[in-house]
Amino acid sequence: MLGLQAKDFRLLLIVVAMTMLAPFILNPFPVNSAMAQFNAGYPDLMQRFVIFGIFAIGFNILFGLTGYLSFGHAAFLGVGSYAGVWMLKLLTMNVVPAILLSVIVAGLFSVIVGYVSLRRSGIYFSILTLAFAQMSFALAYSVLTPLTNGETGLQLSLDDPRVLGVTQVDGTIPAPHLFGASMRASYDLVLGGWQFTFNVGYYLSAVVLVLAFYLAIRIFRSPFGLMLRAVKSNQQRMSYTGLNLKPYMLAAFVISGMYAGLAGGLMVAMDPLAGAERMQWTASGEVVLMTILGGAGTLIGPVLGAGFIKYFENIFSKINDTVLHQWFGFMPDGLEDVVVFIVHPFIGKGWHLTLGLLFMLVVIFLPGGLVQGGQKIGGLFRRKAPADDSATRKQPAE
Amino acid sequence: MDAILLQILNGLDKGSAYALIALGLTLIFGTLGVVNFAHGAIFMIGAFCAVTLSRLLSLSHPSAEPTGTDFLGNPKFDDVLYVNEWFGETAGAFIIDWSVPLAILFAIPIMVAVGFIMERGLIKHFYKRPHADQILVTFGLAIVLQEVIKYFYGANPIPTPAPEVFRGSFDFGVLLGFEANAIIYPYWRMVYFAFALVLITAVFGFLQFTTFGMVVRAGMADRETVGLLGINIDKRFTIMFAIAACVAGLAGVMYTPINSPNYHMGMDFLVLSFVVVVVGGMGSLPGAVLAGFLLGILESFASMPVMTSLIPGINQIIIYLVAIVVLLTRPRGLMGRRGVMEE
Amino acid sequence: MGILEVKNVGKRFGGLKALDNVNLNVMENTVHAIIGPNGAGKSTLLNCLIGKLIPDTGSVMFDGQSVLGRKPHEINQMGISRVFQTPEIFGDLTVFENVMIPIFAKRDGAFRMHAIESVRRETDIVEAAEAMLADVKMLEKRDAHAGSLSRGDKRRLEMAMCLCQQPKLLLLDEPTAGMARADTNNTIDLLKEIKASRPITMCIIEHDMHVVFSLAERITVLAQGTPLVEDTPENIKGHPKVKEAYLGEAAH
Amino acid sequence: MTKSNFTRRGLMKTGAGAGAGLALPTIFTGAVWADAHSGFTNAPQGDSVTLGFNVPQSGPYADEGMDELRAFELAVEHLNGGGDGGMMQTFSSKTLEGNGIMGKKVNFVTGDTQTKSDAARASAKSMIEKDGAIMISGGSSSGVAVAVQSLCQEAGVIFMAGLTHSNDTTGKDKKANGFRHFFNAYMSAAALAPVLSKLYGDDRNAYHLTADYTWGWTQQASIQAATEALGWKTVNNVLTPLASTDFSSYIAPVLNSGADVLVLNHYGGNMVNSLTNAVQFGLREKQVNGKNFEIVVPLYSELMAKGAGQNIKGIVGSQNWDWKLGDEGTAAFVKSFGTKYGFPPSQAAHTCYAQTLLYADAVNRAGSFNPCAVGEALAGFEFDGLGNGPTLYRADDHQCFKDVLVVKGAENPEDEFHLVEIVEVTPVDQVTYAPDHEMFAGGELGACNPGA
Repeated sequence: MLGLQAKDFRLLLIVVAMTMLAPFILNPFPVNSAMAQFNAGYPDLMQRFVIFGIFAIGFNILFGLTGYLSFGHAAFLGVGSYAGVWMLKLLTMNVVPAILLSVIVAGLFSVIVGYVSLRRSGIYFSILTLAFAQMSFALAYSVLTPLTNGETGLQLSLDDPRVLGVTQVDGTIPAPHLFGASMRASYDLVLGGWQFTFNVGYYLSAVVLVLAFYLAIRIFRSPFGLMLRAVKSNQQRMSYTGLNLKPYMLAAFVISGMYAGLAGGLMVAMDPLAGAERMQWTASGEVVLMTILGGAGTLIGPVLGAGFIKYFENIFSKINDTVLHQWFGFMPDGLEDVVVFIVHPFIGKGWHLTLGLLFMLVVIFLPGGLVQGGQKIGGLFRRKAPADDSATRKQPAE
Repeated sequence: MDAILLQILNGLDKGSAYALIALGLTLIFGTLGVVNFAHGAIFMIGAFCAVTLSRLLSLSHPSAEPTGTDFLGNPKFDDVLYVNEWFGETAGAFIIDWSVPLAILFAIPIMVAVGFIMERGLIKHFYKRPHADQILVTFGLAIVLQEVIKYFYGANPIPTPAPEVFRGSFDFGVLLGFEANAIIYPYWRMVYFAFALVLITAVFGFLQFTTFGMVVRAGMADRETVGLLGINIDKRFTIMFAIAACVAGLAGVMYTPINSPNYHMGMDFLVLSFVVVVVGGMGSLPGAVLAGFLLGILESFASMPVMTSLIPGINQIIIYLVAIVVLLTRPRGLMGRRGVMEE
Repeated sequence: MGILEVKNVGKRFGGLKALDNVNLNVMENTVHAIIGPNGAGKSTLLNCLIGKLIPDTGSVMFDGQSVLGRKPHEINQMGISRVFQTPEIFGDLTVFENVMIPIFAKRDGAFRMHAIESVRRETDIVEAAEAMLADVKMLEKRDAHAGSLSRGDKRRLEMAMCLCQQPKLLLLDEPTAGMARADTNNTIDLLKEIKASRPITMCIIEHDMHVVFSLAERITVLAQGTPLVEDTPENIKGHPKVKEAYLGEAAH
Repeated sequence: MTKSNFTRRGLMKTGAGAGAGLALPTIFTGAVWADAHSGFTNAPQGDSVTLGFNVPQSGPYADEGMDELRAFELAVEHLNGGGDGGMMQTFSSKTLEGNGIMGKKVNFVTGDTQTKSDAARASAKSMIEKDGAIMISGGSSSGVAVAVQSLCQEAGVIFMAGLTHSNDTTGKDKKANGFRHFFNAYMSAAALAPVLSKLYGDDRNAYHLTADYTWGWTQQASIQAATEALGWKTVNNVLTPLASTDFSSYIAPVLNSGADVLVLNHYGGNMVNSLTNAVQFGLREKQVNGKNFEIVVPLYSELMAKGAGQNIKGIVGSQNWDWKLGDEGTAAFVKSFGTKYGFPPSQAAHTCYAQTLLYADAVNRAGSFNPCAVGEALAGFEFDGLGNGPTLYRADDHQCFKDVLVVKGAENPEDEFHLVEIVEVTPVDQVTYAPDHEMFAGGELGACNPGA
């Protein structure tokens, strides 16, 4: 189907189902229950899940296939964001031109960075990409402030010219839209104690994610993808087989940079502000972690990794002691305090600690990332139901 | 001229810090082939050894009689320091004043233990794993370490002054015939530079002149062969890791009077020290030291107003610019060896 | 008129003269061996042929075109394939994928952006790869990871990868180095088979006399960077100069 | 398609009983919502209202963020009738009676800004979209404040800025839904200038080190203008990268430049390090042009003073508020904060506490949670008893105008709470500027946005 093998098509269907039903999947708890804190089905976080998913998918095309570890990929996302915001400021609040320009600008920037950085391999390549990204960040924060609005981040203002749109509507800035459908528009569906939110911006991002994921599958299964895996495996044999590494690597780098730009463009389409921190090395490191955590070189892994990290950042950081006391309120007072005291360091301001511990646990116990964890669980079920013939997979899950 | 001399001096102590951290990092790279993202955190732990010691030395109990009222109007009790009680006021004050240098003695066993536990407990299991896994696990470890420190010491910087005698600055300019105040340099930074030189020399001497060092150097060059000789290289590498941790930790201890330590100082140095190591060339100890000082001095030059007015923002990007230029002209950094971490 | 013509090639490394005035002519559809004691300059010569080194003097012409200054992939695209001392294959890929890659390279050239098509739908490539695997009797291992093959199979796979490009010249760099006798004999048989099944030119750099005399039709003896003699195996066997050059190396 | 800007939550405070889960689906859309409920984002349902406190909990300003959080918790406690009522007793407006806001119990949610614009907006959005927060407050840096302020404008909720000192927050980036109680760079400079003149004379040469980002620039421009009006000369202004940890190469050339005053336009970790380095280089003991060399830090905070330790002795700067002020509002606040937490509050805590009360009071006076009504109640509001003396929330730019403190690092602090001492309280008239002052020009408030 769609030019995919059955296995890949099944994976695509899973992703489609996951993204389209996300408002249900991510809101498993009734609004007023104590566990509602763990609901993630609100527009902003759902958007973030898929946007960072796209970013990680793109990064994985470079890192997962070729093994070249770029430590400056956030620069492309940042550059794309700036381009997108400028488009929203100058042209129209329709998000299509903004997203397109984000992709193009990020692509061009990655041609430059890639052309230079790909002259080296291994850690030397990583440091070159890191250097470019850090320079972009430092300059965007300071010298390039007229272009980037520095510390605050580039944002819309009430006097943007907007050639193909309106500058302001009664003293407010118009919202980004897709041919009239506002990115912020949402439906709420209330089912008993549950509430599910369907947001236009999220569904736009989700459709883009599905397309990006489909494209990634095609790339993975294409001769081009095969060549990229060959680069990772043996560069010497590759050139003595008459293949020119450089254009292959550059193409992979640029495709992956354009994915980052796409993510950046979507980000500003959802929320029209581009901050310089988006390009800092920590942001580049984050996508590396997402990819490794999910499972580098696998198709679905990076998306899972992105969801994992964003979930902790947004959900765990918001749990405070008041919430804890609510949760454990049923316990006797003394015990309640003890439990709160024990849990306290890991939530709220301690969310970093939890994340760090989980990084270590995952990499120690699941060397193949979250995907391997999924396979292990899947394996348990298969043992019970041996009818499923796909259990014998030799390659790492793809 | 004096401005240039001044910036060379400034570059030296910045370079000392870079060189010391990079030295430990490259020892671990070179000997163990591990990308250690927790190295910055080790530097930070070293700095907090100094903080901890000064806290320990300042342990006190409240005075018997209230000496006034606190901000809420409640009776307030003075803190009576145990050191003062035990050693007398003068000696007590002296000990507290010298807490940073004393922390070196305090830090050595702690850092060795930290290095030993890290290597045996965690890093050891990742030698054969891909670099990606090493990055993930050491990054996770770095986060955990710094969050633990944040939990106990807060996020605010903690002032840890140098001993009284080393405060203030020395006027080099007068010595060299310039006018007064042209080239001033703080005493503690001189101490730091000298300390760095001693430490670097010690590490080099150790590797150069002891059999232990020879085996380790041979292991850096060709791990498998040395393994084949039946030498237990793993045990030596554990010790090497502990030494690397110690070097970074001591660099951190002595750094505290220069800038008040905080929990994320390790991350601030981490990326820079990676750049230093790579610019120096993977697997090359002299390269790391050279690149540390070189980048420190260039960074100082770039901060001169003349430079920033010439190229706005040059002080923001100089290190990365130099890294790019070096890596494009010298494929393996200044003194790197072929084949180390090129895949 | 040889397919590979090496004229007056010289190469120095600092004070060391690695190659000195080397002339060599490999005729089409022959197996030509280059032998010589350690340090005779065999590897340097090979590296000059495949673009890894550029000689200081002289010329290397292949099929009427100079190979000097060309990158390895360009030289391969001219029709020279290379077998390495230790088999160089794509260890992370399956055997089948290993064979497909050179076929792609042959069909599409050094670079082609075919990122959307599925590999499986490239029926001509798939068929050619299957045929080649059948040819070298590895079809049953098509889905195995190349890295997990035995050394002999790796060598066989590497040969297959070279052959499916239908090279005009196959360069073999000590193809049996470090092999057990049985493996060596297998390799010799394989090469003989290849030779018998199609018109092909081979140039073998080799240490092992047994291999050389089993396969070669012409032999060039290299010593201290210069060709000593070039002749048929029969004549080389008894040549006094060769014996002299190999004195003390009889053990090999 | 019916639209609603930003969804909300917390619908079924009533009847969320167990069996209801199987009831037939009902679909609420934004429009239905707006019709039924007065047409603004997150209109509180039932008997409670949710406020969102968005403070840095990780990163360099985490301690400051924690102090802000303490103040918020205290304010919520007081609003709900707990504790001793703090500054509610001294506040000139008497609408707050300890029964929540408009009779609704106050709940709050917290988030981590990480001192990054992106993360701060994500956190604020989650409070608005997921938790139904009607007001967002907090923040410890201007970049974050401006970013979150514009988000709140888009979303249609009120933003009560925490610690943000850049002129831009109520200057070119001001927003109708945003309000700032904290003072700004211009006010710092205006307050400091006369004191500097008195302490150091009018014939001085100043050397500026400035953090190379928007706040640093506005701070530097403000203080340069104010000191040059005194007759000071500006020798040089050197921009330092935000990521700098060691300022030695910027400090070392200062002495030889002919300057006799160093102005450090730095904040947080940058300030602690640059000041520590400056003292290390012995600048304070030097004589230049026959005068003692002096260092000025325009914006002070208790936590920075703590981080810099002994180095701040005698160094002059400005503050929005200090717990040692003698007025009864301050006394009441310090008492309740100190009793609860065991140490006096910081100025960041104070401004957050005051902002929460001001918001609650404005809602009560407006009789509505609608941001436009609240904004109207706050704009032009004059009040007293919140620690800074008589204060005006100016309608033109939503900036509070009040007295500004000039402080100095104490020579012999009696304890860690007395690191700074108040030198002077500069009256409000001296720090007031015209709304169209050139340093604040370029933006417009726009119309208030109720969302929905």
